[in-house]
Amino acid sequence: MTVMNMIEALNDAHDVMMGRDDNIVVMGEDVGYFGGVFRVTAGLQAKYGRTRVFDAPIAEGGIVAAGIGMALYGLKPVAEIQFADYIFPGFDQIFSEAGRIRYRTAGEWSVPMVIRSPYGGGIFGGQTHSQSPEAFFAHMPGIKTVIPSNPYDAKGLLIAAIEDPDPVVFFEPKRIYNGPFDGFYERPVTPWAKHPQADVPEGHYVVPLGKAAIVREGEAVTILAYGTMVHVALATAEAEGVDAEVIDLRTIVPLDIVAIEESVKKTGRCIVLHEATRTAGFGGELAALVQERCFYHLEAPVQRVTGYDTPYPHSMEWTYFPGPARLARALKAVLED
Amino acid sequence: MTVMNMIEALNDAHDVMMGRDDNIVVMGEDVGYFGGVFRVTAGLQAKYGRTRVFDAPIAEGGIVAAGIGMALYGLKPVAEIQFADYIFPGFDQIFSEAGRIRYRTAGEWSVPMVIRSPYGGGIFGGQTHSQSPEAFFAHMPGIKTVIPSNPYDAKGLLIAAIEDPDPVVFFEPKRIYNGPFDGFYERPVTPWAKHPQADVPEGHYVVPLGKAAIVREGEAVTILAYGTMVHVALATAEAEGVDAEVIDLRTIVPLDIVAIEESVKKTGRCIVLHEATRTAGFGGELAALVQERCFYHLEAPVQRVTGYDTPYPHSMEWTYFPGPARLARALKAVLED
Amino acid sequence: MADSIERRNRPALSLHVPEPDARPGDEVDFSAIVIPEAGSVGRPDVAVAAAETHPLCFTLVRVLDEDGKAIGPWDPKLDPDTLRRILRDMLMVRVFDERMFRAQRQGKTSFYMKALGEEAVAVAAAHALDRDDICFPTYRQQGLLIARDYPLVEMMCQIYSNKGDKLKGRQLPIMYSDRERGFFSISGNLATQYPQAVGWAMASAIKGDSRIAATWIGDGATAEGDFHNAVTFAGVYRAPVILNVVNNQWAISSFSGIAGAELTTFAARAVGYGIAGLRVDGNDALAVYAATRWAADRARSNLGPTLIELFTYRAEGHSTSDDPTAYRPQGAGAKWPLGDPIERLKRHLIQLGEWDEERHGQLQEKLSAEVRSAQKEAEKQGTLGSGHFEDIDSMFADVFEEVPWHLAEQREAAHEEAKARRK
Amino acid sequence: MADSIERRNRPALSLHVPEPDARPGDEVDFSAIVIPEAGSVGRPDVAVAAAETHPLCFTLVRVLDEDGKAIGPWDPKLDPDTLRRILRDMLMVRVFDERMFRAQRQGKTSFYMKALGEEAVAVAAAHALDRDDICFPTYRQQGLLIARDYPLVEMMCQIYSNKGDKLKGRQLPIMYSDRERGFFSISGNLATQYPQAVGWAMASAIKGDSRIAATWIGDGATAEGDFHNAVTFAGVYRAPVILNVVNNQWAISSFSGIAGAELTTFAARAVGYGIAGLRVDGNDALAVYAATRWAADRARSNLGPTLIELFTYRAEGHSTSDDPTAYRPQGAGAKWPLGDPIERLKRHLIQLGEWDEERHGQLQEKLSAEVRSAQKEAEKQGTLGSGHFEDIDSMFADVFEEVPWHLAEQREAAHEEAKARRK
Ligand SMILES: Cc1ncc(C[n+]2csc(CCOP(=O)(O)OP(=O)(O)O)c2C)c(N)n1
Ligand SMILES: Cc1ncc(C[n+]2csc(CCOP(=O)(O)OP(=O)(O)O)c2C)c(N)n1
Ligand SMILES: [Mg+2]
Ligand SMILES: [Mg+2]
Repeated sequence: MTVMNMIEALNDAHDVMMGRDDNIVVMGEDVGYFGGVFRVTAGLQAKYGRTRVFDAPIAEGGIVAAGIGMALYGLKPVAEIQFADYIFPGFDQIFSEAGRIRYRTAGEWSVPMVIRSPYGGGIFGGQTHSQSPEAFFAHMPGIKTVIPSNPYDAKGLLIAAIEDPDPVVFFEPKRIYNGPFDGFYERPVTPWAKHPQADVPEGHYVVPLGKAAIVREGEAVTILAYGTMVHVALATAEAEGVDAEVIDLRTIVPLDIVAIEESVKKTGRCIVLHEATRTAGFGGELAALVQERCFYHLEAPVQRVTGYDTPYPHSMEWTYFPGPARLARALKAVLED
Repeated sequence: MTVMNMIEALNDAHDVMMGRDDNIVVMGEDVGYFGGVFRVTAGLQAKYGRTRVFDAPIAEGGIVAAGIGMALYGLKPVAEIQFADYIFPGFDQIFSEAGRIRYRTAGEWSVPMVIRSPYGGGIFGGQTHSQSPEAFFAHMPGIKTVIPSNPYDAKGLLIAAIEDPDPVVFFEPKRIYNGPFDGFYERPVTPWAKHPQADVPEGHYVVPLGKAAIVREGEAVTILAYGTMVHVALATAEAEGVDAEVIDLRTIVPLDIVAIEESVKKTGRCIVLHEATRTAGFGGELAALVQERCFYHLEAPVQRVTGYDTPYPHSMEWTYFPGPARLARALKAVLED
Repeated sequence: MADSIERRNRPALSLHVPEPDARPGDEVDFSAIVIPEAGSVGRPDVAVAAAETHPLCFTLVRVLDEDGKAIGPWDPKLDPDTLRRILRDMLMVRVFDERMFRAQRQGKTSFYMKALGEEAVAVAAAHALDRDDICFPTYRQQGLLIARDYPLVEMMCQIYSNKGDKLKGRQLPIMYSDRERGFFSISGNLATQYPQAVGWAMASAIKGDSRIAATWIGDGATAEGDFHNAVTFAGVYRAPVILNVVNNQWAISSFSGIAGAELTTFAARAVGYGIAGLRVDGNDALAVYAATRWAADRARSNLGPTLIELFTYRAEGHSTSDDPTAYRPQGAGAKWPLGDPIERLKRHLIQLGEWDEERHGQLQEKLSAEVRSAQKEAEKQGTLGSGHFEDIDSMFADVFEEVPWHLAEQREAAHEEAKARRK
Repeated sequence: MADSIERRNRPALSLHVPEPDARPGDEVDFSAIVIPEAGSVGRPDVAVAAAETHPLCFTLVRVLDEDGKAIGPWDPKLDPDTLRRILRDMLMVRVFDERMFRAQRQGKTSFYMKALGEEAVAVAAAHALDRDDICFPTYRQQGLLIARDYPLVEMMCQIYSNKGDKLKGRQLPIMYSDRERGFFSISGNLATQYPQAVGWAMASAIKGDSRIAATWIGDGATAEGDFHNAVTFAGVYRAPVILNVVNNQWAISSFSGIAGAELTTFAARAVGYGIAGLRVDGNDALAVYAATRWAADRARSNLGPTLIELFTYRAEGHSTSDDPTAYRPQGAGAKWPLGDPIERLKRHLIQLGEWDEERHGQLQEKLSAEVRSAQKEAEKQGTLGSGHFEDIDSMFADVFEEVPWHLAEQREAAHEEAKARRK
């Protein structure tokens, strides 16, 4: 066990897997000599060489497409998109190609590839360094989407993603790279060091895709969250003294529907929490599933607590961010109902 | 009044508006001399000249971006994307640019532009001529999304879209270009001629964006649909002898929430019907909204009837397509519940 | 700031919209096309600096002259058996296309695309490549499969989306895939294969392999961002890939001017990316073979990518959904000055004394018979019109390697829906 | 098929990954850079065929020599006042950048980007364009705003996202927008502005206007598909647009080799699209002015687009978030052989007898004073650190022209959340 922040844990996952499998190559903007703008790939080029870890041209479409070609050859590319806000030039290659090649070739070819990208707000990054586009990817057949919330999961999930036979989009909440963030932005920042999930085993281990984690048990209401929002949910439940069960989904496709159903059938109330914009966000899917499958157990409508349907405004970050104040109001509503 | 099919009605909408406003320009692949692969722009180049109606290179990203530039200048570009399946190279320009320019410039600039695209299945077009990607666009702040279901609406909505000050994505269900299709594929195809909504007024009229139409009144259950699925809903209600209220949403953003709420509060039951893949589809948003706003009126969970979460398989079109059989089963379920 | 006054003396701007020389009703006129003499273009050593090839981006590499003689430095000097095999494969493509086109018209499938007049592009390239080099083609390189002996019945079953379709009815007709023959699955989305091929080639280089990749794209599709991504990555990493641009001068209804061919060539794109480039008579099988072989040797020697423009002409409609007389003069294809690739190679073989009209007639007969019997065979397994591929479990397979719960539930529902229907 | 045996005699392939000449710890070495004599490159008439400009894509248009003399056909022969104005604007950019960089370090804002060493690129271009030509810039062309007299206070309020910010705190610092001065809103998404500028220029041509568009992109961002879309559309429709590539040789940590500059130039891209191209000493204000004016005259005369590569060097970090010593040798900027654009123009003016050290010192003083007082003024309206722009209604405005019900509901909820917080 070593204490790691999320960046170190992700870096370690690369290192562990590259040491085990020569077919893993890492590419992306600034990931080579420099080690990535968030340092996730630091040291990998020096250790594994320039033909396994290299800078890519600033062309996200090209990065994804080249990765697909490498995967078709038999390599396991792990591509970094510098910010999730910049993944869209690669959208067509992910949606129309990576997600469909196994199907359209009846299994003759497949695309085992990981597309990593720092994601989410909370760092005053403005409109184009703050977005949470997971819903787009959740709507793509053939694509798995993963969003870790702590160093232990980050390493275990990234290893699982690298070992997965299908294309995986792996979003890393950049606000919690260096420490858990619970949305109480006026409080001093806390490092991972003090956090139990920062104890990261050395070497290889897996956190399976498609398994959620119940990070807080409770009877009064179920809060479904992922990424940074898991910490917001935990802190708000404490602050409000609500007996909430908090589920960290970890993977949104495939979803751990069993964990969700069991919890909501127990609590009878549910809140879906995400940072992404509301309309047609993944919260809609979750709310729809919960009412489809737990309708007769629900004592109140499923509430969505989300970002607003506007671009992410630079200076008004804390008014925009779905933090404890927003969640607290929803908790009150769903419990009073 | 003239009887028109949907192609003629859309062509007429272009003609009426181009005659009134010199600033309207039409561009897209094959839209010029040839008049479009579905003939929607037929005759326009001959009438309005080559600098107002012209072929574009096969670069959907370039088409959208050039359109944005034209709109910034003060023109009103109406761009055709040949198939909705091919809109993705333009995704970034729609999402990151068209949808945000008014906001990021605090209104200094705006992008009045229409992006039209034939959409949906039912024509044996295989994986890449059949998709319904509306949910992606519904998730984009600053973008309006319209899907007509008949010639009268098609003309009135396209005129409204062209007159709208903001970017509008306009999806045209290609299966109903030449006649309404109710999903009973073994029955002879019917032309628009016999359909009341094929009586299209000459000249200028508007069907406002954001207003749904109640196309069938009923007490037992509300069916929310748009595009081709409106006809499937109507035919299935008849075939099953269900007293269903069928709402044609027409615009999915902005949504006519009042019409939806009123209806569901009356019927107490709701089915959401779309052709698109299920997970994180727009049906999730609709189900979430309905249970949020009508929870205490609901007597059964909101059911989603959709395409499956697979690519659109060429030969198994009728097994894939969410037709009367699938809707009938959902009706039974929601009414028995 | 520059004085704004003088601007007023400028002419008003106007938009240039490219138009082809002839539209329906006009006389076809190819006189503007410059055709250098066969054999007149030099052949640089495969090891030259990329820049030294750039003059070849503005001419045409040609080997076969009007009388069917092979001349000049690009003559690949192929033995008669290889020449006959190339002729046979091109002819097979034509016979097969003709037959399948008719099958579509008979309602046996939904869609078909011919390669009429462009058969040399794929067939000659296939013979110049090594058998285990990989191809990332478009829908118009069926010649690669023919040349690599893909069974006609397999092709037809895919076209029919029938029970024998290896792709389980999932793909539009002609969107073949055959890993065994290094033929990557065709995508309906134009240009996507181009940067994928570069990625495959990069992987081959990363692993110290010696196989190279070849990819094809149409003139129209070069406008896609994926074209730029492909050539950028190929140039930066000097990937062992052959980037073919099949310039048949038409997209669907729009001509190559709309893709940027009015004032330059597609081969000239090579200059701006610092890679080798060649412009080739695409209807001259020997020129196509020689250029492909030059590029393959260069790539295999770790000297990087070559962009090859294959100058040809789409002699018929874009697809079964298209009627070219709506936007270009009737019979334009027949007047194409670079002629018919099959006729030209045939003339060459005859001129060598290695072929004659009689044998040609017999070959044609034989190939037609092969195609007819393959068709009978294929149709035993059904057609899209009657007896297409239908299997609910298969519809949900291969989205992921394993079927997750949500697809399993949907599969279950689909089965129940089918039961309900049968009642 | 070609015989596979011989393949085995080939060397194993290997991937080429471009590396810069020097990394931290190495000596900076610019000796490989070829610098033609000032005045040595010919100036074609603006009306020449695009192809005639292509030799100019492989050299450098330069006007100012080592002693500050202006020589050769590209000398724009500007009057001393204009020269002094250009000098003043470049100096203002530098002083302003220095000040704002410090403001970020003091926590007054979240982010800043300098143009150190590249000031001529934007400033000289602004003076060569007409006042009503439109600019689609990147974040490194603040010189356009300075040259077009955008108030410093406005710039600073945007940088501070404060109450005076015209953009209402919505944009990252330096993502300015000023329609009045023809400066289009900067996007965080690289390259998107490039094809938009072409669309704007196409519109100007469609309407018979005489205004042209100019756009800028960095060397790194040329790899984006949007670059290809822009140049394709510009070439096909011969749009009246100037396509500037600012080659400062670095993206963030990756050098221009990763963008494809190892074996060719960015100007050479013009060849493959059939448009005019020029390669220019970007640190020579007179060369930048002359090239921009040449391209502007050509575009305004309806002769189509010009691609201009401005060869320069990013003398400092990419942004306040970047430390270049992590990936390139310390002080590389100072050694750049094409020198400092401000020093070079200053030397020229002095050599003309139109300037001297004393006046230069006074100017510097005056500009610093202007910037300082503007900063005081701006900070009265707050900074991001204290007193940033905050207005709930504004947060929901301008998503659409009118606020639809769902945003109105969210606005209402935001107000209530704010109330709840205050308690
Ligand atoms: C991304 C995308 N855009 C548009 C289309 C529709 N489309 C199919 S083929 C075609 C023309 C392609 O022309 P070209 O690239 O010259 O190839 P050719 O058919 O001549 O071989 C078009 C526009 C598509 N399949 N994919
Ligand atoms: C689409 C996109 N991808 C990546 C980024 C992140 N990014 C911002 S600036 C930059 C480097 C740009 O380099 P260059 O184009 O040379 O411009 P310069 O900064 O040198 O002026 C990168 C990679 C981005 N902003 N947008
Ligand atoms: Mg073509
Ligand atoms: Mg740069």
